[in-house]
Amino acid sequence: GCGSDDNGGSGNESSEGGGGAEGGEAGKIGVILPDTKSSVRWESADRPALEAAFDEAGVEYSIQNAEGSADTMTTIADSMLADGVTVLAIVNLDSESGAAIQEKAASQGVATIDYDRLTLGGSAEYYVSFDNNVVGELQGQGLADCLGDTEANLIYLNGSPTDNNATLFSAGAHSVLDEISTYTAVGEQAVPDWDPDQAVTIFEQLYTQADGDVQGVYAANDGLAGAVISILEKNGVNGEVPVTGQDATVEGLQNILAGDQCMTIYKSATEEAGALAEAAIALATGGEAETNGTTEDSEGGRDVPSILLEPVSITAENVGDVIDDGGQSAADVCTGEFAQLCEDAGIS
Amino acid sequence: MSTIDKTSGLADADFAGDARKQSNLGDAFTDYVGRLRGGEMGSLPALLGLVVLYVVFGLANDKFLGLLNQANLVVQAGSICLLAMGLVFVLLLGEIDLSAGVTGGVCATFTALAIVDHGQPWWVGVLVGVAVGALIGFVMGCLVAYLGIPSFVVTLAFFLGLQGVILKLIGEGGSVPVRDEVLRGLAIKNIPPLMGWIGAIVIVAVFALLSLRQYRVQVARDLSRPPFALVLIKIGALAAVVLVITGLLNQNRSIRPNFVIEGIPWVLPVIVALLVLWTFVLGRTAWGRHLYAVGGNAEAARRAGINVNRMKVTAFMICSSMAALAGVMAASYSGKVSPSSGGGNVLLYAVGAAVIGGTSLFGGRGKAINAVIGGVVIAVIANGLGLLSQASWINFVVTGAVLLLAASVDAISRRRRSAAGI
Amino acid sequence: MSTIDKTSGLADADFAGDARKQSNLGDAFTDYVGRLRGGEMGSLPALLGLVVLYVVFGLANDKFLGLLNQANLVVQAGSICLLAMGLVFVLLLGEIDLSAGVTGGVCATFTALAIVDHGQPWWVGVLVGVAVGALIGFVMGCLVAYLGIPSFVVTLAFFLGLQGVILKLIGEGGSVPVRDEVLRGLAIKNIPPLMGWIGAIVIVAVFALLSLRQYRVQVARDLSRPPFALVLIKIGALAAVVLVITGLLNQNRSIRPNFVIEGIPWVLPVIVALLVLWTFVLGRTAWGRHLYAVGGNAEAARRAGINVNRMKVTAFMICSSMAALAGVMAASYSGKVSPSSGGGNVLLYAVGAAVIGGTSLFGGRGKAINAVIGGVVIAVIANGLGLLSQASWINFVVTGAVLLLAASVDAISRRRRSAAGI
Amino acid sequence: MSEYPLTGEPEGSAPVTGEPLLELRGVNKSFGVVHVLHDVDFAVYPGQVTALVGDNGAGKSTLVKVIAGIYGRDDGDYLFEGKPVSVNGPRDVGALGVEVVYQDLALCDNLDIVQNMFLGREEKNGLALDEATMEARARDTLGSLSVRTVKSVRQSVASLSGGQRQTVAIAKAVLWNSRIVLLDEPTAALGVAQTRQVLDLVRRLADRGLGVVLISHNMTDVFEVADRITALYLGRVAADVPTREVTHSQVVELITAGRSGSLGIAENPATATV
Amino acid sequence: MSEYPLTGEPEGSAPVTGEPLLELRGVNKSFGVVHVLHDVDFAVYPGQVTALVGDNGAGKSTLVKVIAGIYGRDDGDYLFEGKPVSVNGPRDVGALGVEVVYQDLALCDNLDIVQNMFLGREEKNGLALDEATMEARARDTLGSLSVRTVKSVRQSVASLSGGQRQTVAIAKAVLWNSRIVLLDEPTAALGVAQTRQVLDLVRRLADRGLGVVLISHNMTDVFEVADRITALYLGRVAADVPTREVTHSQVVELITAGRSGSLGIAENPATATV
Ligand SMILES: Nc1ncnc2c1ncn2[C@@H]1O[C@H](COP(=O)(O)OP(=O)(O)OP(=O)(O)O)[C@@H](O)[C@H]1O
Ligand SMILES: Nc1ncnc2c1ncn2[C@@H]1O[C@H](COP(=O)(O)OP(=O)(O)OP(=O)(O)O)[C@@H](O)[C@H]1O
Ligand SMILES: [Mg+2]
Ligand SMILES: [Mg+2]
Repeated sequence: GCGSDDNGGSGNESSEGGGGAEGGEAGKIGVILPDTKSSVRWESADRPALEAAFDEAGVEYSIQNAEGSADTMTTIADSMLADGVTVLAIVNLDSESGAAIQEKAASQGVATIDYDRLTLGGSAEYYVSFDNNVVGELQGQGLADCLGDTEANLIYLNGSPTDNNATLFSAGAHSVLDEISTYTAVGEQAVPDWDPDQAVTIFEQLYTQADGDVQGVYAANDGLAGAVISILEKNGVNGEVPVTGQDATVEGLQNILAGDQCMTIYKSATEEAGALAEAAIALATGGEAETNGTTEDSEGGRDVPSILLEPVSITAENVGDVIDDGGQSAADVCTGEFAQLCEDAGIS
Repeated sequence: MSTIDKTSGLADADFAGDARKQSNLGDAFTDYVGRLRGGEMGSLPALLGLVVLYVVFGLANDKFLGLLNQANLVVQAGSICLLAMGLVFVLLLGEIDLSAGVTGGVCATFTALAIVDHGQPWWVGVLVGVAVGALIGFVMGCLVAYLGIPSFVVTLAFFLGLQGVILKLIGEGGSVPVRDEVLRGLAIKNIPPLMGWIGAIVIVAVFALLSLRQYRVQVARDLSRPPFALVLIKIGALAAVVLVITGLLNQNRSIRPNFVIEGIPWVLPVIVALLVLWTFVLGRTAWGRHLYAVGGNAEAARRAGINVNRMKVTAFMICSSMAALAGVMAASYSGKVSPSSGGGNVLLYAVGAAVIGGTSLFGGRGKAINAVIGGVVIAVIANGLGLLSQASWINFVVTGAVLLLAASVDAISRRRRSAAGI
Repeated sequence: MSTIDKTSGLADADFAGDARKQSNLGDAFTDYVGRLRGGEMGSLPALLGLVVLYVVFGLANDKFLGLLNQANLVVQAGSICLLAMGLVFVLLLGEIDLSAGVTGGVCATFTALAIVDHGQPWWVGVLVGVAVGALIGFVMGCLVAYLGIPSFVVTLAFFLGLQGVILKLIGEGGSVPVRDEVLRGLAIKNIPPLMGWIGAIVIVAVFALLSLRQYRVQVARDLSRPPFALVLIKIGALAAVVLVITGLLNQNRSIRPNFVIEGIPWVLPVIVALLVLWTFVLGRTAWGRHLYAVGGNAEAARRAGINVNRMKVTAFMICSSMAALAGVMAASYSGKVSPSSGGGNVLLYAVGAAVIGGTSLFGGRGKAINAVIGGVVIAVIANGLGLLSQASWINFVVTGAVLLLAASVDAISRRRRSAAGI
Repeated sequence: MSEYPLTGEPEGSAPVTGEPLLELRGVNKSFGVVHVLHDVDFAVYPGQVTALVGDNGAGKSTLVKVIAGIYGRDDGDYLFEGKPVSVNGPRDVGALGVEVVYQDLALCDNLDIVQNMFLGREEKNGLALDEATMEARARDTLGSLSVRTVKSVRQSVASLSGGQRQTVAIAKAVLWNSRIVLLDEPTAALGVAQTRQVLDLVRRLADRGLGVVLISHNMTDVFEVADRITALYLGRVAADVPTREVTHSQVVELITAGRSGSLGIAENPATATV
Repeated sequence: MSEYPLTGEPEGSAPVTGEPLLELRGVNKSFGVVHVLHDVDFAVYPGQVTALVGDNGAGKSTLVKVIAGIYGRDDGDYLFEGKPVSVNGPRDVGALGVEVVYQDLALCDNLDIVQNMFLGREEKNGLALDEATMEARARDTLGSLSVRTVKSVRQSVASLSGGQRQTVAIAKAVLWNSRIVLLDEPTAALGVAQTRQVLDLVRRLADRGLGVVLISHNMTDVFEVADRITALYLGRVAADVPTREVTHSQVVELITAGRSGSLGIAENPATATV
């Protein structure tokens, strides 16, 4: 009994299924996104892309955000199960809570999909994601490309100490940069909650401690990169010291255009959301999705059928690709002083 | 002069106006209404706020009032109710414990590690967790009581320090699973219906027995007492509430035909048991009396020979131990402990719960039941909003607005009290 | 009987013991020591805690005491000092503002959007931000004062609601850059050395002039006054501090030969100006006096004809306006406003700063300077630990421990006071 | 009940200069179920000391607080110079020129003596407070009240002895050019000499034309300074008579029993007469 | 200074049954720079009422609080039944059987009358409190103190009148089988009848063999019940004499000037005699 989601004029922000959904037979798809703060993408890219894909397919759906809290996610999962979803896709905040949700869903006969993050010890039918190990490697490679073969002192500004992805990104970057013998790590620190405000002080202190003798900075995402650039600017070396990033935010792209940031990682949400929608719709209608490999779940001791997508490294050369893909709009990126830079880079 | 007494309602003989002689139902009702109008509302306003929330969410979403969702709500409210109940003890002293949430996280980590890494049974794990909680409370209590550092600063320091401890124990980005049958079952399993019925009947019977015995004693010793009819009505009301809840929760509430969910969630008896325990301790023991005294006027309590420092230390120990239980319950619900367990806004919500329920931040006023009612208010907000699935910014705004709404029902109905100058 | 007076030190004639006649330096010193021993320590203990921190971090890391780091410290402490200064106003009333940090974030967002999206000059942006802050404070103050909802709940609701507002304004997960020359300059630019010298000299001169004039008036009207030598010593001390700091900060502290960093960071005069302003308002105006009165005994203040509700509303407005400035300063430092601005532990740190500095959470005791000293303590901890680059969990634990250390210096040195029964 | 014929008053009492300055008529006040004041009529005359007497819990302080605007009335009229005024708080009453010394003193413990005395009516010098003037005036006023053991007027009131606190509260009330002064047991904690000073002060204030209300349990003091006596009994006015028309023991009887001979509340309060 | 020859005492005073029950010798107490008590000697005898008199701010309440263990002594000895005892807080003093009515009452406003009266010494019934017994005992004790306007013993003390609060504090102190009772201005806020009851009670307590200390500014009361009078002047003991050896006016002089004829502090306090 799930045809009665007509809570009238609750505004167009509502993510309830589109008007034309005659999805009685297709079942309902539930998606739980992880948070709003670690990254722009969940609300500004994934949500609209998923909504578009689901609307297109004419299925009923519900998309919610756990606001960074595993408890909230569990609560949302409960209510979605209560609401009668037949396919549940989650971006877990950690494997254990994710596994618990999937366990409960499975016990009620609901199929689950791991979106973006693999739930170790979980029971998901499919795993749809970008390869997180590759992200860190691309960041490391990007920094190495910007630096070249010189002697360089590096500072690592990692993501939240409580976020396992941050650990993976950092490991990936180290795996590339530690191989290059001319590079020396002169400081490394994790930023609680990915908070860019705290990151400023943390980086300023690392920079002071290194006597300013720093040639490159690994920053785990664009928000942290912005914090780093703020301090580099204060010391008059912004643009001289390459900084990495991730997520291809407006801030990151602008910093790249301005020459302050060396690179960022673009994970096309459209692409990923499309893949998720495809898999979910397949499950909801009782079919099977097309996978391109498996991912090992070390804890659960099984290989999860996976749909893995390639992240893209973005530098000053290919900023336009993000905009062409719809990751950001040219209007957002090319405001004010950046209009000229966009033009120079051939972005319209 | 005796005529004056009767007409004025004021006493001339010693305490003639005392409630001792009240003996029929009408009088009791008039008296109750009089007290309400005088501002002694108890938890009534918070309950009113709750009713408002139920109506609003019930209208906004047809799933909200469903059996399944209400059963989920019980489990969702569990952890915050326990935490808020613990906080009542330090709030009663006019102190605060900012670290309670994180303490819960640390204790749950110890519990989980004892089970996972050391293969202990679940009850040893829980005991270890509670013991760690008591120890943390002891240290904080000593710093507050004997060194005289403001509790805000002490517990802020522990809030930060304990986050480090969890990180160290779990490792960056890691987490510890809680897969123990019993502990996980606390959040996801229910009491078998038959057992539920038996328990419910036992509770009602015990309550009836105790009420009647107390009334007998009061009659025998000629003390002030309620009319007998009121005693019966109270027993009847409790029986109705307990049995209806049991009946409802014992129905199958699953939405899938091939899967049965029925019975009272295990969380409920745990909360009720702790609520009864702490209500007894606060209201009926010398220790509880002393706690109120210290919160009301610490100097007067000291002069009355109460060991104020020891009261502080024990209150902090109870708070942290309850936080440990709350942490274990949260871990049981989410199936793991992670470095962020108990962090974030958990504590603010819990203190907010106690305050909404009617506990004063300045000490001396509050009850265990306040925390439970407030905790349910907070849980209902999260639950109801979850069903409406709005964009997250709307959730934030609505949560704030609804919190304010629930609190203002309380505030407005209490205004009379302050108008009375108390 | 007059002999008794001289020997006993107690007054026989009316207020003969009053300080009016004190007139030499030795007496003044004895008096000061006596007051210290009696427990009137002022900010001395917090300063002592600060000295301990400086010694510890100075020994642990050779960069800590360097000019560059100390100048950075000034900027890092700026935002929290402003926030804590604002909080002092509500804390003085015995209220709390949990939303202050987030209010800062919202206001900074308005400021940034006014500049970025609407092309306004920086000062219009700041005005908009402060106006938004004042409005938020006004609404919260009214809810607290006129509806009587506990400030903990009101500001918790705003803490949540305003997070939603930022999310909505910035777009979830996005950020708004602060690239305005002047605003960015606040955090990353310095006052040209010559201008710094001129400013420093003007400040010293004004202070000297005011002190001397006040002394002249006191002599003319035969009021109680300090010995003249003490006045001179105070002027000298201020001159020394101001000029030495100016001198040091006017040196080039850059670590790179081809890039010059010299001059006083712009943050410093902003903080000093606000500190002077609020110290004057709290200590020398009727409004400030009334604020202390309401915090000390709201009923007495009401009976004295003070409009208690208006005091509450204005205090919340000042707090939120200062939060707006703090938010703008934080944005100026990080170069942008993001949805997490002002969230997290920012508020707890700010309240902690005020409390460490000596402000009471129960109202009636506190000064603007307390907030600045406490804010510096918090900033020093983050700064010092940042240089030591330890693992995250160590940072958490050490932050907690150091906070406790700083607070216990204060607590222990204040024990005398409570032993004196005040 | 207990309607004292106002018109008949001047004949036998101390010279009443015309109208009462302040008058309450038929005031009732309850706290929840406790009905504290029953149809109370009360008047303050200029140039006279009215003593308000009554047993503990009779409702004297409650009446004073109703007059002061601290408690609202449940019903009844509030007249100032014969005209009804609307009183919504202590500020309104203060504006009428009424000063009150409360039994519970109501001082701010975190402020010093001078700050308490001038609270709400600070002397200013432009924007800034004029501390010098306030200090000097406070010192003078306190000196005139025989306070001799206070070390400094800058001492915090939290550190004062019971009697010193009471003196500060009294000094605070008489510092202003007011028209009515209400003193709720002002001499309760005072020493012999200080009590003397306050009684003299009370007389002096009345002689200056102010309306003074004095609450006291000390009959000797009452008979010494009061022109009229109003006795409260269980929240009702038992009598309102000129001092010289009653004796010491009559007043005590009124206080403890509510009636004395022809005075006081009759057996049936509904038909009570004076 | 002000050394009263203890051995010479019994001759001229009310029958002193042997040793003092409690004695303070050479006690000094300062608050910061304010030196409040100077070398104070003070004794409480069983079966006697000792009146402690002195001007406002003389140090009476401070002395009581030192005896009660609320303030520590700076120096001086504390003897109980002739033996030095170490007193580190009110609990120690309570254990000696000393009960105190403080001038500032010290009641918990959030508790009701019964709860306040039994605070710290609740009657128990196993683990739980025995409310019934406490209520009954509280009702009896209050009744005996002429409290007639309190509606219920379950009323919160915050809602009591000044005199009612004071009665509760007194009732709280006399509820126990104590050996010494210190009363700091117990009748200050009481009505006529209640004052009578308390004075009778004070006498009764002494007659039962307790040591009673009464602080009061009312000389009539003092002369009525006290066996000895100790006068404090600016923190010094000006005199410690049997009541019948001094007159009313002599005591007033001792209070206000510190000396009266041969009694009191000499011009040079270092050589002061009784
Ligand atoms: N806020 C309140 N709530 C309930 N009852 C109250 C309140 N305030 C006073 N009362 C009751 O009203 C009655 C009158 O109190 P009030 O203080 O006016 O007495 P009073 O005449 O001043 O006595 P006293 O001589 O002891 O000061 C008392 O019985 C008291 O218990
Ligand atoms: N905590 C304190 N700090 C500083 N001075 C104090 C403190 N307590 C009392 N004093 C001072 O000590 C002196 C004695 O106070 P105490 O209360 O003992 O007087 P008292 O004799 O009881 O007077 P009263 O008759 O007014 O009650 C007073 O001058 C008072 O100001
Ligand atoms: Mg009174
Ligand atoms: Mg005293």
